[in-house]
Amino acid sequence: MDDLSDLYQEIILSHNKRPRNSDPLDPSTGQAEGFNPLCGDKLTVYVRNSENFLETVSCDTDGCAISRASGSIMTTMVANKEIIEVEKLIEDTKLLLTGEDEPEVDLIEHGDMAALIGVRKFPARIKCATLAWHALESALKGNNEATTE
Amino acid sequence: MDDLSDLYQEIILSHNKRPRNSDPLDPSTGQAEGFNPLCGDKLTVYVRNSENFLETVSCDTDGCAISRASGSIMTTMVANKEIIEVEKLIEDTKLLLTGEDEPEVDLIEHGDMAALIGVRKFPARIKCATLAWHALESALKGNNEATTE
Amino acid sequence: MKKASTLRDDFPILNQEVNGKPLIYLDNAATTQKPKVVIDRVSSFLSEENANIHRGVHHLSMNATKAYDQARSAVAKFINANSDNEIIFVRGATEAINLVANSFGKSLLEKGDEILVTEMEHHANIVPWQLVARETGAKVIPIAITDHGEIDLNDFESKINKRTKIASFIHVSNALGTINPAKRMIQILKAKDIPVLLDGAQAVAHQAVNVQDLGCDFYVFSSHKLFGPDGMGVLYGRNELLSKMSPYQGGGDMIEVVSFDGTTFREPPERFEAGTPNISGAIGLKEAIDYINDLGWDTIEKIESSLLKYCTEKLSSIPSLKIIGTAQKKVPVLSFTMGSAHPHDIATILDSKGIAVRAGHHCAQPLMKRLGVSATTRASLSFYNNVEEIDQLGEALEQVSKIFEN
Amino acid sequence: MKKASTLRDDFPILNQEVNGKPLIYLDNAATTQKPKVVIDRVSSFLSEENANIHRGVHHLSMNATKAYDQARSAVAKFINANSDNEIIFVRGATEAINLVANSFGKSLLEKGDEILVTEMEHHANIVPWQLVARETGAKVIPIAITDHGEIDLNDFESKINKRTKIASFIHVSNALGTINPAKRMIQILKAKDIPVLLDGAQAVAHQAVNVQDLGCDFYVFSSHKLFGPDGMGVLYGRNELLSKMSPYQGGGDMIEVVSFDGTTFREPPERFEAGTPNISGAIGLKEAIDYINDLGWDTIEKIESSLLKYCTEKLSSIPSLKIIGTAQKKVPVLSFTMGSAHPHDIATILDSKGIAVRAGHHCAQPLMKRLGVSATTRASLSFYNNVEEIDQLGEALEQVSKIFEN
Ligand SMILES: Cc1ncc(COP(=O)(O)O)c(C=O)c1O
Ligand SMILES: Cc1ncc(COP(=O)(O)O)c(C=O)c1O
Repeated sequence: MDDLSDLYQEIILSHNKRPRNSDPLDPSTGQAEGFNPLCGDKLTVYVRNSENFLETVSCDTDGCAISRASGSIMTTMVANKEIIEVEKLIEDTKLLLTGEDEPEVDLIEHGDMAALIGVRKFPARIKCATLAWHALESALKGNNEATTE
Repeated sequence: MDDLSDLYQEIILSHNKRPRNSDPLDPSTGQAEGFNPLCGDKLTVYVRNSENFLETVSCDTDGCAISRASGSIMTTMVANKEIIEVEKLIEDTKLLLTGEDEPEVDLIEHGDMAALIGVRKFPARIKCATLAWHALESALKGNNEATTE
Repeated sequence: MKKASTLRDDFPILNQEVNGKPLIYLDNAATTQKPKVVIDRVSSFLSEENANIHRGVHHLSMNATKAYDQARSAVAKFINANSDNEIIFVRGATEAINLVANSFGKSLLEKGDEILVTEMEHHANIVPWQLVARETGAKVIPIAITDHGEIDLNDFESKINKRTKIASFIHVSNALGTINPAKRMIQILKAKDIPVLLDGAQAVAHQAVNVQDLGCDFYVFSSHKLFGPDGMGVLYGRNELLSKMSPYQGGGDMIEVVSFDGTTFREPPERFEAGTPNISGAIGLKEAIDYINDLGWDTIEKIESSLLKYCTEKLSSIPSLKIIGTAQKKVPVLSFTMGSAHPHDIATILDSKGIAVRAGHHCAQPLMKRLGVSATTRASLSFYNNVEEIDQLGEALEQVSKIFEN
Repeated sequence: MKKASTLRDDFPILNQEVNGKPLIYLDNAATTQKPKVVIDRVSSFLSEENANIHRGVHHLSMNATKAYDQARSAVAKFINANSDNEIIFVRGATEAINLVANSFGKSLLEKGDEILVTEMEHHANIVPWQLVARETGAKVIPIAITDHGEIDLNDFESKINKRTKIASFIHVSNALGTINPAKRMIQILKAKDIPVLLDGAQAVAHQAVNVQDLGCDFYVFSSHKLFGPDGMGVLYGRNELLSKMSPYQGGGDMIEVVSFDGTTFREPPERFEAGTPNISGAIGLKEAIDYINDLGWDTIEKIESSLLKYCTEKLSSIPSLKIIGTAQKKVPVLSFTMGSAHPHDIATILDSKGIAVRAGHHCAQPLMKRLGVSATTRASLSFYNNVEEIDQLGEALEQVSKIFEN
């Protein structure tokens, strides 16, 4: 039961219920779809950015609580940042969720994503948590599709 | 070893070495090929018969000792007989080789085929022994192919 | 007759803990568990009798060939085929449908022809037909279903026309549990001389199947959903059709004479079994069939219908839960949604309590779309499940409700 | 390093009597026997871990998926593929060749194009190409072999021309034991950009295979000839080609989105694995590969080359016996004829002494024709055989000579 309450924390459930920044951006400079064929989770990430700066992001998710929460949290973390910072955040998050070693959680660095660390105990669900981040990466690179497999 | 010497008796080996009546008949009234796709045994049975009487038969076999001997013995047994008698001989032979019950061997009725009774102990080889007889049946019926499967 | 309460003991896998809780296996529509006799038979074949079949004169090969042939006979009897030669061993239901689509469908279908399926098909009975349709110019036409998850028989009749060249539909729905009125539908189709394939993947584990009584031309199922080994499946085809069909895969055992000038093929079933088959799989499947025959359909149906009733009531008592698929005639398969709780979250929560269910589209995306859901959670039962397990499921789902404040 | 003398104990089947004599299993080219670890792994999977893979959120399904993926990795490493995604699980070598013939060959080949094979192919590498040739109007062109049973390299080069669109040939001959100079041939073919499939069914159990070093585009083999379970096989394909190929069979797991308006497919390997695969087969194959890796190729090759030498000498000492297939480089497979003694009679006599050999055309009818024999007797050895067994074989063959007065 402990693992379970770790996973479905208040903060996750709240992001799931009311995802932040879930409307398509208009205007946007790019977008990418994320799709997990194993479970059917599907989302679209929209970005508005210049070469060096990410102004704003939204994420529209049709999927489980983990993927919705992860996408929602992501949008709150990466907006108004230098691209180079965003890229570091993406890497850090992947490491947080999928790195071999038990991560040290830095609440400042990881922000609300720290709440998702419980997913590490649920290997089947890790891809739900990383999906939005992969899509963000694709959107910034100008690809418009990302799948996590 | 006993089963084996039963199978490869003098009489079988002699028919194998020098099959009787192995040349194509000319003229003939019918012929049929016998083919065992499992082992590749192949033979052709030629018949010269009227509606009721089988005048002469030959059997040209490319196959193992059992199929060659069986075909050779067959040609010596069925020639110059009423068709009705031949049909009975075919049935009797099948029973001899494949019938559920251990057959009683009647040397008059079964002739040299009695020597082939040893094949009953070698289930993989029974089809070798019946192939020529199936082909004869086909040739008399006007079909030109028979396979034992 | 065996007591239901001891049946579990026949299935070694059920005796284990998952996440600290006793395993409750409710994913039988995905794959069934194997009784010990089946596992032991596969083992004893591999460790005492293993040999390649056909063409072998030696003892092991002869015996393996015999055992393989006996497996074919057992399957033929099990579904009441007219002859052993009507049974073709394949990898599974999926391969069986692909075989028919290719060896039967492709030569039959022309541009504009129609292949009739239903909206509730498994992808295995959609995609092979789409692939053949693409090659031939034919079209795949889905028959509508009702909101209860039953075939709309009016729509069915209205979709049959002169261009309908094949009908291929699911006998029992993997996603909804619906038992379709196959015999009645086949009568209507056969009156118009339309060949019919029935996808029995979900039917064979729950009820006696009689292909001659059903009147279908082809019937397919997988061993692994019938308490047998994986990698093994069955295509039944009426001899009249099989004997006219061209080969599917080429290779050893299916040929008569091979030469670079031309090759001739054997009669069915060999024509459709190229290469070394899954011999231990066939022999294990026979053991599974023997097990079912020993148990008896009466026993199985009695247990399962009471489990279905109990589980339906239990789930219906959870306020936020909606059962998807409420056909009159069902096998014990229960798909459901629960307000804002996503099926994957439900499945994760259940798993943490040792309960194995499936969440997702169940390889039936068009059906999900038709029903307006993106996924469901599915509990699929077998005769070795019991009411205590269903009670546990109910309790766990109550907790799901709580977590998601449904 | 394990002692050769104790290796037999790893294979439970070898410890039995046939016709009152200890079993001498010399039919390894038909199928190899399975070490106990493999049989036990299949058993433990089925009795403790069985679940369907993919899409399952629950514990058993996740673990089964992991084990299946690990099997894919083990195979990739075993043949040195560049990536796990280049490994596709199929039923066997036969299915693998059919898959390539259909998904690769069919879209490539046009009327008049040529498919290069050799005169020593197994039917599995002839018939699938004949079937595609019939559909496309292409031709199957056999490369000549020498009387020793080696590929005639002059003829090989002369048969390559502008119409040559695919070459598909046997790595090691099942009927003769010949190890073909695959790497050299592939270099010549690749210099002309001709894609190459290597049929490794008889190679993988005798020597290390390195697909990148060989340079082939496709490589195929069967698990049951590699000490693994039956009903399982491998297609290796270079990712560059696989990713462009269209699906083979349609069904679950190989799709991305299915709708009646159109369906999209996943990337390899999933694109080519429709439906529930032989999961326990894949896991058992991994165990077989682990067993071989533990044993080591050095050990295996050392044992086998001395067995081959010993057996060749023993057979050559029998006056009426003629070895068919006397290539320079061979695996321990010995085909032979004996005067007027027909192979089936020889096999029956050997079987009565507990010796299992194969007699017939070995699924290579064109080769038999080329060599002017209708059938041969074949003794095929593995590392678990020994010289005492070969002595017994020799004695039994002397008796054959006597019976048939050769
Ligand atoms: C050289 C060769 N290729 C292909 C095959 C076919 O293998 P399988 O029957 O396992 O598909 C065999 C097996 O006999 C073989 O020896
Ligand atoms: C109704 C139905 N048809 C076909 C299949 C495909 O079976 P397999 O994956 O064993 O080939 C399934 C399995 O999920 C099924 O439920």
